[in-house]
Amino acid sequence: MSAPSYPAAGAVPAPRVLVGLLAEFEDVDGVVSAAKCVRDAGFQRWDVHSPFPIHGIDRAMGIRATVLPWLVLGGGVAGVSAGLLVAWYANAFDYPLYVSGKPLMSLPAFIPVIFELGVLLAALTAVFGMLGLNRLPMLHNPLFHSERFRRVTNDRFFIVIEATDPLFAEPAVAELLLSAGAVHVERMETEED
Amino acid sequence: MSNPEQRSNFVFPRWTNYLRPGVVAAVVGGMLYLSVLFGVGASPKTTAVGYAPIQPVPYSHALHVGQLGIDCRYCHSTVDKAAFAAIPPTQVCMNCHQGIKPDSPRLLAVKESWATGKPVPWVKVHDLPDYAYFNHAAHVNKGIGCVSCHGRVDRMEVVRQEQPLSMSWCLDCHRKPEEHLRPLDQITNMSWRPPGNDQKRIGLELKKQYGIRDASYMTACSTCHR
Amino acid sequence: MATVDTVSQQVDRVDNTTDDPTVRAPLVLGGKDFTAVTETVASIAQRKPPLAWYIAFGISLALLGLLGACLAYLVSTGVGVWGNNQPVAWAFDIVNFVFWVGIGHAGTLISAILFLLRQNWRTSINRFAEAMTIFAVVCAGLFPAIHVGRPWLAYWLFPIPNQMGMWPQFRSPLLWDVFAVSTYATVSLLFWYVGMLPDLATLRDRAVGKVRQIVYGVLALGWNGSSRHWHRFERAYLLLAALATPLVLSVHSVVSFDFATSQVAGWHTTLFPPYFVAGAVFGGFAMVITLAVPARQLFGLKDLITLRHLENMCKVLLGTGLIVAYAYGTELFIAWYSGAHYERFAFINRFRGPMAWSAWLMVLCNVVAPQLLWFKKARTNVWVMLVVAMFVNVGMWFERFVIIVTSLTRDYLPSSWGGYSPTWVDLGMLAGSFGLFFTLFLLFLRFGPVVAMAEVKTVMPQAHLKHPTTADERKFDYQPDEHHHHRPARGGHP
Amino acid sequence: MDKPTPQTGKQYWRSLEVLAETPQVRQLIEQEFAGYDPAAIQSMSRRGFMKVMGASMALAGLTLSGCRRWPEQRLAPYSAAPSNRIPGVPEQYATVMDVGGVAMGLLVSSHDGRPVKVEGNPSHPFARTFGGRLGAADAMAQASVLELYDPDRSRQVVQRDGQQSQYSDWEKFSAAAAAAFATLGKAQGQGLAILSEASSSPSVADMKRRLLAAMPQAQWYEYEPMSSDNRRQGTRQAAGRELRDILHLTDADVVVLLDADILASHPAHLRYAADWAARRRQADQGNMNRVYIAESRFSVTGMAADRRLALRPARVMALLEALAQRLGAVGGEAVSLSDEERKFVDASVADLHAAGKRAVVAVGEHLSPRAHALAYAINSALHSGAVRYVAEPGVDRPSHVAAITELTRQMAQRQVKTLLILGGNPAYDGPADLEFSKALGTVPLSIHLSHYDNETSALCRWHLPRAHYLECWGDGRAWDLTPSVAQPLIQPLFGGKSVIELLALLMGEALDGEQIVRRTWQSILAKDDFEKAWRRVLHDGVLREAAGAYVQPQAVQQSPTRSAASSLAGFDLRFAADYRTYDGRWANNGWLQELPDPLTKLTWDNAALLAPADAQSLGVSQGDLLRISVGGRSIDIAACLLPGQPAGVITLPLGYGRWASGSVGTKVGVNTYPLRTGQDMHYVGGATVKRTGRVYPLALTQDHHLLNDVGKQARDARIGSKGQSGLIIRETTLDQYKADPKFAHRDVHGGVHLQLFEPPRKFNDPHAWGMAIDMSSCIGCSGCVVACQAENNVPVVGKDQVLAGREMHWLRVDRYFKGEPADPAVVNQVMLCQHCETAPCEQVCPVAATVHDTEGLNTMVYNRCIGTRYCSNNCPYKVRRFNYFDFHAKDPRGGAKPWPGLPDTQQRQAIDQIKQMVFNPEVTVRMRGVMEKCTYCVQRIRAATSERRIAGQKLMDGDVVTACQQACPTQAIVFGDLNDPNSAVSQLHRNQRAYGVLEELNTQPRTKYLARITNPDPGSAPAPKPGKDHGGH
Repeated sequence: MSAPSYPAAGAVPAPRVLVGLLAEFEDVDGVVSAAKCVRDAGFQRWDVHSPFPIHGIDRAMGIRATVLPWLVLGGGVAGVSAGLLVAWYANAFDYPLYVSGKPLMSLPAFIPVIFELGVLLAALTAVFGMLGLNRLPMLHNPLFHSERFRRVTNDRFFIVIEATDPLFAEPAVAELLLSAGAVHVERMETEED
Repeated sequence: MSNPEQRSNFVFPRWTNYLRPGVVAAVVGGMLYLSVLFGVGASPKTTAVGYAPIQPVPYSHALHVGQLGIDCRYCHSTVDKAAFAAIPPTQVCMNCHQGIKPDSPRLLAVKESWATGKPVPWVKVHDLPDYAYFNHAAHVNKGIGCVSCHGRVDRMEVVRQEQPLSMSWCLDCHRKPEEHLRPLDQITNMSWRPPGNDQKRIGLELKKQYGIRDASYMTACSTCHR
Repeated sequence: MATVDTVSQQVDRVDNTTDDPTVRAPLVLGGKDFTAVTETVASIAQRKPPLAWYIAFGISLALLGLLGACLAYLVSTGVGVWGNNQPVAWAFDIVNFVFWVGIGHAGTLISAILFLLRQNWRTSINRFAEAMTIFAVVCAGLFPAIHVGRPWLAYWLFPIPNQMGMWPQFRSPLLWDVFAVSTYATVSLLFWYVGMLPDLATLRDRAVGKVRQIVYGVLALGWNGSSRHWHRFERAYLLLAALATPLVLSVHSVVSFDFATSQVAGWHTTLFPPYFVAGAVFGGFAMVITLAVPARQLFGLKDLITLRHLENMCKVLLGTGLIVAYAYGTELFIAWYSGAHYERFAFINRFRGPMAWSAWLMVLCNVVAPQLLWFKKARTNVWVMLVVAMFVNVGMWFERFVIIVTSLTRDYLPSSWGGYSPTWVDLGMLAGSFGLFFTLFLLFLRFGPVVAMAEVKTVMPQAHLKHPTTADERKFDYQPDEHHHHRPARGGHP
Repeated sequence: MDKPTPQTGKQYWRSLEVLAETPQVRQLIEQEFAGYDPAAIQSMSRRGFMKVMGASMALAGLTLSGCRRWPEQRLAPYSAAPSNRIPGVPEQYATVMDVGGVAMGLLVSSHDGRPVKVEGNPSHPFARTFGGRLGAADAMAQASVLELYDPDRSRQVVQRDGQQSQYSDWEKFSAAAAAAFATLGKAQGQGLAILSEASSSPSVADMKRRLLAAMPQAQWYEYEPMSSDNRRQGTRQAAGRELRDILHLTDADVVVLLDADILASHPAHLRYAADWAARRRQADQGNMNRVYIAESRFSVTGMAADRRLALRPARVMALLEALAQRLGAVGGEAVSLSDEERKFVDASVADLHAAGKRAVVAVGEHLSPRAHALAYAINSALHSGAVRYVAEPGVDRPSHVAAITELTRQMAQRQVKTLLILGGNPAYDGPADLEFSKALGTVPLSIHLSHYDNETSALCRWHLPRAHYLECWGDGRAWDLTPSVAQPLIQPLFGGKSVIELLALLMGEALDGEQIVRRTWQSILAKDDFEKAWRRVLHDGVLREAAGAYVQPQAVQQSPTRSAASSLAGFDLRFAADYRTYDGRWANNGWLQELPDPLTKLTWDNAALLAPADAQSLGVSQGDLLRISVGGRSIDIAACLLPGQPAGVITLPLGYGRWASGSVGTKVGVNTYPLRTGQDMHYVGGATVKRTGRVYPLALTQDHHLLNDVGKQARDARIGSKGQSGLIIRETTLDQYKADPKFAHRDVHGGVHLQLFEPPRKFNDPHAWGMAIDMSSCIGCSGCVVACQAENNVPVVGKDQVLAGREMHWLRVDRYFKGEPADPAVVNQVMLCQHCETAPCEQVCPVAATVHDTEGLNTMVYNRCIGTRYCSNNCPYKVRRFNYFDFHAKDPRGGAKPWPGLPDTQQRQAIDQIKQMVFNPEVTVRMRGVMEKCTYCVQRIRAATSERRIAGQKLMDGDVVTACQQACPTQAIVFGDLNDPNSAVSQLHRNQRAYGVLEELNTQPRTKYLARITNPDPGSAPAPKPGKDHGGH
């Protein structure tokens, strides 16, 4: 790639407010080492974007483990208790009917339903928990203004440092990214609001 | 391949992000709304209670029962003998009305029936499904008063359905008959109140006295369905 | 950057079906880089499909129409339009149900269990299999709903408060089915969709035309490849896999309870749960092969769904086939060993009674045919494996037919022994269910990401650090079937 | 011919208070029934009709309407209430039905004026069960109520002229008839002939006397295709006068029968079955009777006999001659007998001698006069106390065959100007050689009174609708001439007239049915206080003291035996009345058409019953269409293989193949009358049989003949070998029973039941309902099947559905052949819901539509059922029945049609309104898509218990009687409360013969079966069972 330079992104109809700087990298090694630099520089509000999960990026960025598993556990427990409760209430408490001379509370026979409900609620929690924590769906994102950023779902890797980061200072950050091996850096801007 | 340069670059406008709470609210609220709508709309409390069709004869229970104090069994004579509480034959009306207000226009349909022998086409108000077998005699002889199911007929100008007559409504009483039992001499008394309003105690006594069986017998399917 | 054409030209004939454990066989051929993978897969959804697709879709739609007609006739006239009778109160309806549920197992199994077992070769085929699962479960769900005499009251199967004060009867295996199958359908759908998110984003970013951009845009939920997102995404996916694994095992076990917990000789066998699960995987993989082989041909996916993938599936097919064969044997042994007259007769009648032909057909398809796959030549020949897979598909349908119908025709009192023969409606609905399945599947092929691009990329060498520097990186830079770290990865770098 | 479709006119009447038939009340109640909108009825609008039904509460239970607000219903109370009728409370009336000249005593229950259930009259000597409080009725009598509401019954007077036919009415007819009979009257009745079906009615006899008095030249003939004239002739030979024999089987230790189907086909079969069973039930006291039978077909009595010999008709006669000689009743040259014949004779003679007075010999009604003469001689020689005789009435008349022969001759010679046919259907069932139909066409004025516009009506100038016996006044005499009165339970639905009413009309007597009957009974009842006596007869339905007096004339010496060289060339054809359609008169009755034949289990058809050996030699298999020819006539009929059918004999059931029967019966089965000539009314020899190569589907409910070897082995293991126990059938001989009273509990498989839990309760609060079925006394007559169908609104499904295996009978009679096809034993096992305490069906229902109540009933809640059919799969007894279609709405002869509307409106709108009137309002009518099964007649349980509770009384044993128990002539079915240790059912459950079918599955059935005990003579008893049972382990 040619000498570092960061023109205001072209094709986008002139938005104004600076959101942050978007640096493009060509391969995994580049972006990971760059991420380490950014991490070590002490930035808070920044992120790495890639077509697939890069192994080791979590440590490189210093991402803490998610709380999701605990939510899922909660969902599972809720499901199991719901199953137990509904089966007991329906067949043993609210309208006890005599079936094949079996006890009104035939726990062994209720287990399949209990199990299934447990799995169901756990799975729902996993999915919607993940989306919620990721604040998805988010159809609008300033990143999408960038033409180059489209390759993030194909073959390119990006680091974004947001303007709201306390350490953010436009030229310095740009320098940092370029020196870290970015093949291209551009201003990420969006319209007034 | 298609390359980015030639493509119009579509980006969802910012406001789309603000739709999120709205969408969530719509989905959750929608489900709640539907369940409530169905729950209330389809319940017999809505569909059945209050059904008060216009009858061919403007017969006032309020007048005959409430004011004149005619006992239910004078007209519905088989209620304590048979499953079916008979609608009175025209004859019964004429027993009195040959003398009383014989020329009242409200009696036209009755007199016509008496003359021609055609029955008076009463409209059925309390109508159970065909597969539910209700026995008036079995209830009336075991301390269930008319008012428990038919409401204050003695105050009705036009008979209306007071109770949902749904299965769960039947079950409520079959599970806790003591809440409705009354002495046999008070069956047709519309305004009977348990002495000291202690229905529970009286109910339990009468339950024992009438030999009413336990809930599992009373709520067995074969009790009402055949 | 390679174009599709060049890719399809430069298909190299590297044989990646080696059995040498010391060699790390590549899972992606044709010297593909990330872009090439994206191109190959995504362009399927962008190009006009081949003529074959239109023909197949036409046939499927016709069959779907037939299904609709049969349904209307059935509901307005009564289930008597089927061949069911006394004593055979269940026949094609439940046979089809169990058959389709079985098919619906391979998908989640490949996605979940192989994922947990770090079987990276799954990445090329799991999307396929998951889609297959969803559509198979749709077909399966149809039959329990309409096999009842009064389908308009089928909602009584769910515990909904009502004016009757009545509840479902939780001891009934049929009710377990309702919960198991609906849970399974939901979880599989979520699993499928979540896995598709990044690929939908890829399609979004390559979409031409507003409509596609908006549709894919909405479906992708604004996915932007953030590593923080990836972190939670992977965790969620792992959890789903962990949940789906016991689920997939439970579902067919529960289906088998319909029979295992019953009174009917030939049904109430404690062996059923594992036997049914193995059978389901068996039939499921057969269906995956049946679908994958033509698809990779049609859409130029030979480099992603490689011969190694197919061979692996054949191995699974053979393995599960052997389990099924063992189960058949065990059934017979137990029946004899029980010494119970009715038990023995059920199985004697199965193989020597009036309907023995179906039992022997089952054995031919499910036990004999798969033995071909002992030979590597057969495992690496798409035509052979296709034929074997077809046999297994047929065989698995007949397995359910044998279990359900033959056992019912002759049970306890000889006075009520009977026979069974299907009506045109039975056959129409069986064919129609295939119409439903293939219509959905072809639509997916046409518009969806048929291969999990993001996941494929993760198993490409380029996805891994060349020089993990720190211990934690090495720890986290997990490379599945990588045997020697510092071997220079293949595949192009500019 | 063209059959006019009945025009719709005013046809529904509400039944009258029977004793208040004044025109005024009639009118009032007619209007009452018409409901608020007579127009709706006039136009037969369905809604209109439903409103009326709503009014009379008659159709409670019709359809399983959902939770919608169903259509507005109107209540139409009486204008003036008839005395002592409570709406919704059924009433019972005693009456009689006359079949072939013998009256059956009946008790009919009526719901709001609709007779819905026919039962036997307990106080009638020929309907009562022995020592029981119940009255039995056979399948035909019980099904007769369906005929009452048969929409195909003729509704108009029809006038025909050649091919022209037009609707007329009674006014036009009486005008025409008045003219004709006026001229006839002047001519002393010259040229008038009357052909009547056999009738036991005193009133008919009285009207006949009056008519012949007025027109002495008129000819009165009687014809029945099933006649007992041979007995009349035979007893005249044997005793100098015509006699009826009345068996007293309770007094008989040994009964030897020759082709005598006394338990099912004989006019007195109900009484005979009851008395026979009384002696079978004494097995536990070791005091059983022993029954020998030699027969030329396989009959119900044959199934019940202890020793049976299947012979050609000629050999039956030879056997009888031999028997008579050995008992010294007749001399003559010795008859040559085969080995088995001799063995049979030796054994029976030994037993007869031993039993002496307590023995009896009976021969079939159809056997030759000599056979009857010999029987009389033998019984006299034995001084049998088990047979008594009464004088045969109507001795002046010629035999039926002679009568119709003579009549046909006169018609052919144009001597008959006016022919009046009272009932019957001679154009269909007349002797084939007479060509009655041809002759009938030549009669200038022919009048046919008949329930249906049938084959004979089509050839007459006038067809007159006949009133059903439940619609009109009448009377009749039982087998022993006990007189009864028949009273109407409902106004004629279609304006029909009874025989006596028609005769009155023709003779210009202005009398209605009631007046005629009362006039007749003036001479029968005590003159003083006639009204009181009359009311008693109406109430009891019978006048017992007026039974025929017993006579015992001296036996006349019989001419010695002459050995008749009977040729064995070709096949013998044996004509027999069908067990369902009789002589064809019930052909349009769906209940009877679908009732499985007791022997073949064939429905909706008759077939050539063929011995398996003959079938093999002919190369014929089940369902092959045969061409059977004799005397230049031939028919094509399907072969049905029947084990136990005598070799060389083909039984041809009569009563099928009608061409003008109605929408149900027309073109069902094959007409076998064409092979039946006046000379050979019962059997004919020298028939040839050829295969046509075509195959005909036979709708059997039990497919035993189609078993492969695997199936046969398994079946034999389950039912056991001849005379021995199997897994599901337990039986043995009397001697072995005495030796091992606990035999029924040997080889019980899997006796150990490890329970995971204790049942939540004992299901005995406040009652514990249970049933016991005695396989020793069940004869397989299938009366219970029809009783159940009538009581529980069980639909008729049609041949196509029976072929598909979807018959709906809640109660079936499982008939198992044991041993060699040439000489099988038969066990009948009545199978119905066993009401298992741990019912397998319940746990698999996902919506709790079938659960237990506290009294042990396995309740089936139709309105909850969604129809998964899982319960049926899981029922080891396969007694559950599924409504694959809306069978009540489906035409039994056609396919099911899609119903565009809401499913639960189908029954209200698609079922013919007249058919709806037969529904029992106490039982829900099941719609499409729901499962159903035996409920132990829960409606009867509820009725009895609430009646007692309201009256504050305790429920007594016998208060609850299930429909099947009620109908069973042998009391093989007993129902009651197991809490009461003294109840009949408790005692039977304690009986050491009692066992539960498939109890090894731990279903804990509430229905127990009493192992079957047979009493064969030592010569024919099967060898004691070798130790362990095969099949199991």
